[in-house]
Amino acid sequence: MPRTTFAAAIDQALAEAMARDDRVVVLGEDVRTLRRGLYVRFGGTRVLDAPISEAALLGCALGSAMAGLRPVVEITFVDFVAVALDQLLNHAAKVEAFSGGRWRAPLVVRAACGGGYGDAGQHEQALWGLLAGIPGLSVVVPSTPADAAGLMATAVDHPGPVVFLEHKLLSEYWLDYLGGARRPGVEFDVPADGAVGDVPDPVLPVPLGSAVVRRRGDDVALVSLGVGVHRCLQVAEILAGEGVDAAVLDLRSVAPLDRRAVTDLAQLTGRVVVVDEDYTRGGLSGEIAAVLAEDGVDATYARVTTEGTIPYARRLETATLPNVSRILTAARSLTERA
Amino acid sequence: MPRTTFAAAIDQALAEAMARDDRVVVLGEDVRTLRRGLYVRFGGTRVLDAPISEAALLGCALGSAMAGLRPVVEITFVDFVAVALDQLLNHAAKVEAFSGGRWRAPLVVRAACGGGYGDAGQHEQALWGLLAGIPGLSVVVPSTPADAAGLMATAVDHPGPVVFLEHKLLSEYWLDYLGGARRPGVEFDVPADGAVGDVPDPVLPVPLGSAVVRRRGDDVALVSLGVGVHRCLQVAEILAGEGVDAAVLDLRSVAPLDRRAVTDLAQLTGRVVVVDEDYTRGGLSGEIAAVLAEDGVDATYARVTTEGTIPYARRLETATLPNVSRILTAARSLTERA
Amino acid sequence: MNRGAAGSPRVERLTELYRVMCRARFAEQALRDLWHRGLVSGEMHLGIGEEAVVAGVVTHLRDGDALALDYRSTPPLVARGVELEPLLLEVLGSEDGLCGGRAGHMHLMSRPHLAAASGIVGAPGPLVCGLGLAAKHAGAGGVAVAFFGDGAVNEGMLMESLNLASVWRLPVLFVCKDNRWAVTTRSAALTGGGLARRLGAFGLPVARVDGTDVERVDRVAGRLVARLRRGGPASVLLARCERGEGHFLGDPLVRMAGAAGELTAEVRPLLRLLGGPGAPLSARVGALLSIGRRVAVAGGPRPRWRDPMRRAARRLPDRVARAVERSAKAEVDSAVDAALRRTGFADA
Amino acid sequence: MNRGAAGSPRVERLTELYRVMCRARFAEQALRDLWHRGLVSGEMHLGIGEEAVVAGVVTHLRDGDALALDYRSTPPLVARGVELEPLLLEVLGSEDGLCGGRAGHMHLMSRPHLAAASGIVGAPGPLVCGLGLAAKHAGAGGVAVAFFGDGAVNEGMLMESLNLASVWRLPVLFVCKDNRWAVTTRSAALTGGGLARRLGAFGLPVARVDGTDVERVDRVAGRLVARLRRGGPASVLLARCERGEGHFLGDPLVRMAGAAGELTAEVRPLLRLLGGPGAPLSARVGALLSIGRRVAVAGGPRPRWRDPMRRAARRLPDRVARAVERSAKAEVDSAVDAALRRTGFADA
Ligand SMILES: Cc1ncc(C[n+]2csc(CCOP(=O)(O)OP(=O)(O)O)c2C)c(N)n1
Ligand SMILES: Cc1ncc(C[n+]2csc(CCOP(=O)(O)OP(=O)(O)O)c2C)c(N)n1
Ligand SMILES: [Mg+2]
Ligand SMILES: [Mg+2]
Repeated sequence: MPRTTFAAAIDQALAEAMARDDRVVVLGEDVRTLRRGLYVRFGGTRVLDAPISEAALLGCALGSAMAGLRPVVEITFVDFVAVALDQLLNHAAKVEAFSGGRWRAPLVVRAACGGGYGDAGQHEQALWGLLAGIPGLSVVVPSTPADAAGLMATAVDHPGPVVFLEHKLLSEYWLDYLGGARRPGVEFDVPADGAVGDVPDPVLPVPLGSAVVRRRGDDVALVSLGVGVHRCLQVAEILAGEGVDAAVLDLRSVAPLDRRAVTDLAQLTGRVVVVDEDYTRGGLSGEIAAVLAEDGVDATYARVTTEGTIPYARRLETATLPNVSRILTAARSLTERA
Repeated sequence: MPRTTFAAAIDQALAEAMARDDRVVVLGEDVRTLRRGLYVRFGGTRVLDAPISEAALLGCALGSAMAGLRPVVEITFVDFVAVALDQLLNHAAKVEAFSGGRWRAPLVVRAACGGGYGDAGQHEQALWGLLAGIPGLSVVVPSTPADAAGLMATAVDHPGPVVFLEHKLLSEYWLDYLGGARRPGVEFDVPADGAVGDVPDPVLPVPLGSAVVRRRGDDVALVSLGVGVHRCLQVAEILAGEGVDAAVLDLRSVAPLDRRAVTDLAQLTGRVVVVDEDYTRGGLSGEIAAVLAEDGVDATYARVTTEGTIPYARRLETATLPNVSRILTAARSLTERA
Repeated sequence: MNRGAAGSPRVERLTELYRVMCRARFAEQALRDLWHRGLVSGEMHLGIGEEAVVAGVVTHLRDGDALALDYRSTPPLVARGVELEPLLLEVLGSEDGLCGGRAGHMHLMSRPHLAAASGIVGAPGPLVCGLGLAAKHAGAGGVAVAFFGDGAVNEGMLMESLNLASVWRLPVLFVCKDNRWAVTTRSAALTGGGLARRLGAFGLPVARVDGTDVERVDRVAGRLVARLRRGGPASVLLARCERGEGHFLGDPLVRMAGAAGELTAEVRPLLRLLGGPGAPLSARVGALLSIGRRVAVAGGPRPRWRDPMRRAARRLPDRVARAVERSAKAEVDSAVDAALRRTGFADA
Repeated sequence: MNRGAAGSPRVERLTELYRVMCRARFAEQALRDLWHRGLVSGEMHLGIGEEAVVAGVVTHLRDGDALALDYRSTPPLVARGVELEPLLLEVLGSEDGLCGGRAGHMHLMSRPHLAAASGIVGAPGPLVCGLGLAAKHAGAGGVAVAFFGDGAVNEGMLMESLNLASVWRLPVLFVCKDNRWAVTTRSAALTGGGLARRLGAFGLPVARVDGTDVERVDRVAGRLVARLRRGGPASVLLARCERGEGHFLGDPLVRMAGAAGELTAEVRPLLRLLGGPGAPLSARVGALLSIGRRVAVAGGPRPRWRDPMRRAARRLPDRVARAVERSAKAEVDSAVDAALRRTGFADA
């Protein structure tokens, strides 16, 4: 399998989908530049630059999906979804329900998310919990190139709306554009196995709602997604040195949530640390506690999340986002308690 | 204490605040009609009708708060906040954080919320979990006229942004306007003690983040807010007949959350049923599970929430919103298990 | 204009238009009755008074064309050919309804007609762009039409959509039904620059038309739709019209104006507010008067209301008009009967 | 225009304006250097090229006036009197910064100046309305000014704000800095009806001005602000200007154009895409050429770039211009030195 970057993997999935299905179109601000490969290959009728009008753009994509297209609409950063949330909350998510199941909208919303490169809290949010809280939306957050390609392939074929979030720390071009990554002395804590990896050709679809165990372990379960998965793997390595076997679960989908994978691992280990780059009350870390409680799983619980607005200064930013040392502390608080 | 309707109680709190403080203004679509009492008493410079432009309106209110006013801005229904969420998520909630604590915005966002009168899922959402998930916002949901007045009084004086949600099932005029409540044969399940009650004159402020126990009981804790509180009280009455002592906690604030009140009652009863009109994954019901798990409270847990888009037909709507029979089933599932 | 000669093409076309208008009007009147009988829940926004705009535009659509609607969507859906019984069943909350009872009148959808409504002001804008984009992609000359009100032009997403349709050259017709009101506010006071200039600010041609005159609407809309099919630019149709029923059924302004008792009950507490601390008296009296004016204008009798139905009927031979009315009425009545029987409300 | 006589009122005013421009320009150049040295994190949007617009407008503000800014906010903040050192410290991420290191360059705020920036396109619109509403409420003749770009006029909230300011008669000045680009797209292609007509669609008077000519901006803005203080209507100032640095530092278009190596690295894989399944070859070549054009226009040398600094300086007596530059440079340099010392970066 060829080694591929995270962004190239998504491009590959899109190129395959666009070659296979004439109804797949890419809409968004600056997409003829950002997705110039797709633009050159599929031309101007398939890749459309949009004005800075996210609400109209998202609603337009939705309408086109209702009328037979398979749009992949880009909202550059997930933070900007806030100017267009109505189109997701009150429209895309409700077409199937309001039509009594007679109409569905095969829409993909692609957005960059996440922090760690110094852009501060209006551009670095996760927000996947907020979106996953809306019944009728699927939300996916890949942590590897193979999953990025596989989830995009699935999203494009899915009959309902899917939000596909691309973590900027895994996408070289974003870090380069936004973070000025090539400057001297500028360093980002980029997880190597997230940024580059093996991607099957053709892309292997990854089903929605299916988590994957990235590392097995009996003592404590680290449950995460996106960049957090890689932080957890680092922590698991450190814990192994201390004689603690940590499992790492990569949720991949925020909605639907793979309840079974979570409860199985919780049952096995009796200890759960949720590592969620979204806000503490964003919804995901709480939902996992609720799932465990509803299913009567007897497990201790801790979470490492983003507690407030992400500050600009790199030092403060690092402390605010879930980092290895905070995860380690949380895991130890559970393993040392027992 | 005079008997007052829910809506009149809010008006009373606003009238007191406007009389006391010239900086308090009311902005919103149709407010000169909806709040005609305030308009007549305080005139056109204090009560401004807005065009149908929620994003500009909310942002304008925020800016005015930053520059010294104390606006109460109405977004008619909380569902419509979705067209203006950016102003809450990326602006109002972040002024304090981004300014390093040097600038705060004393903004009140008032919106009607909730279902039970047949308007369906674009007009009947709760959405308090979504809003409370944003660090920097306070969110309150009163369940009685006294709390409505008291929380509005507090909200107006609060130095930061507060979202004040008014449940339509408690507000006579909304049911009349929207539900055509006076038609023959039209009935809504309006909780009498929520719609009318004693309100101190002058209004007694209710602090943010302070829950209140509406009924004491040792066997199971029903944790709720808004209309749900009254449903829980009904259930507690039924359970009492079965020899089960149910406590009912009225959260009143979704954010900040009164963690202590929740964990205390959970500890006491060992059983928690969260009754939340918001979506299952809206955030609140999950957060309560997380709080219990983080604090290591040993309690069983169930929740009664809105699982999907609220359907139009009254029968389906009733089944979708948390109702007495669903709450009863959930409570029994915990009390009979033990 | 005077009556056309029976059998002339003009009369034939007008008869067709009048038939569409009658079906829409009677269907809405049926909904109004059902609502007042308590068989329909929630709000109810009618399009009574908008029939000429609806018929004049929608009759130009054909298979594969699409509709983006606001919450006054029954008339266009009926005009587009959605069957009456499932539509009524929907609003009655039946599982056999058009949308299984899930939608109600604010969110009616018919996939075969590519038609969807929304209760969010401005939402028809983004939707119609998408429907138009799909039509353009299909390349078969399909068009998409949006209906929305005068107040909606202040909603950001609607303005964004006018621009998007313009710069992407989408085969889209925006129809603004200007009744001069948004709930209880006069739109003119809150629409800077005026409606026509606003709609014209996005590079789209704007045609203005008297929306109570179905023949005029028909001619203009026909031209605009045909131009769209030939690849012409997205366009705006600004149609002045008036509604008789206020914003929604039970509109408080209409009710206050209609019933002396209600008005008194409303005004008495307001008068009390003229004393006590607050604004200077002049400001208070001004506020009170402005509320009074709203009530008077919104709810007062409409001596000059040009009912589009009457205007159309007067131009038809009497016999033709009556025959159209009778058959439309019979059709609606039988659909109502069937729907009521099906839901078990027949004897309610 | 030729140089004014030393000591004349015109020269005095221009000297003042040029001083403001120099401070802004040198501060931005300092930020650029710090960014390139890796001492500033994240994106960096400069306002180099916008100094004449900024100085010509902001120098008319006084205590109690307010500013709603976009992400190119350093020049207006410097012009408004925010101290340089805390500003630099902020962007260096120091806890001693203007906002404790929490804001960075995209969210700079200064409460004493009632000035706040945002990284969300269009956000200055709603904000300026609120700042203006408070000023109107205070009744002391205060005004509020918003700065935003040409691309931002397609953002719904900005259009809504133009309307709101119009119908509420807020003492607000909207300043649109038209550089003809939004990131990598030409705004003209995506702004239906054109910028001037769009801005004029809300009932507000629109003044157009050459934004590279500080004296013109000064005159027009002075008139507009004075009118606002007297209770006149909200207004729009549309100022054409050009930036030299692309959208942000490290702008890929600029970089591609600047470095032959980068361009080749970018283009080679695109050329490979001319074969294989996909659109017809002509469409592909068209796409490739359009990317090329973007690069050329965005990043190419600007032979006709009318640097507002140079234009202003040429009208001043040489000696005066040099003196102003020297003192501004010295001030900025010493602020940079102090900031670097304070953060411990002095030797980095
Ligand atoms: C985003 C949003 N804001 C506000 C409302 C409440 N609302 C419903 S209809 C309406 C007035 C719309 O006026 P107009 O566009 O003129 O249409 P009309 O009702 O007169 O047909 C308002 C404000 C809404 N449904 N959605
Ligand atoms: C709501 C929103 N959409 C998109 C962006 C991304 N973005 C940042 S700047 C920009 C271009 C703005 O162009 P213009 O208004 O002309 O300002 P300029 O950058 O040219 O000064 C875009 C699209 C954003 N920050 N916010
Ligand atoms: Mg109207
Ligand atoms: Mg620009």
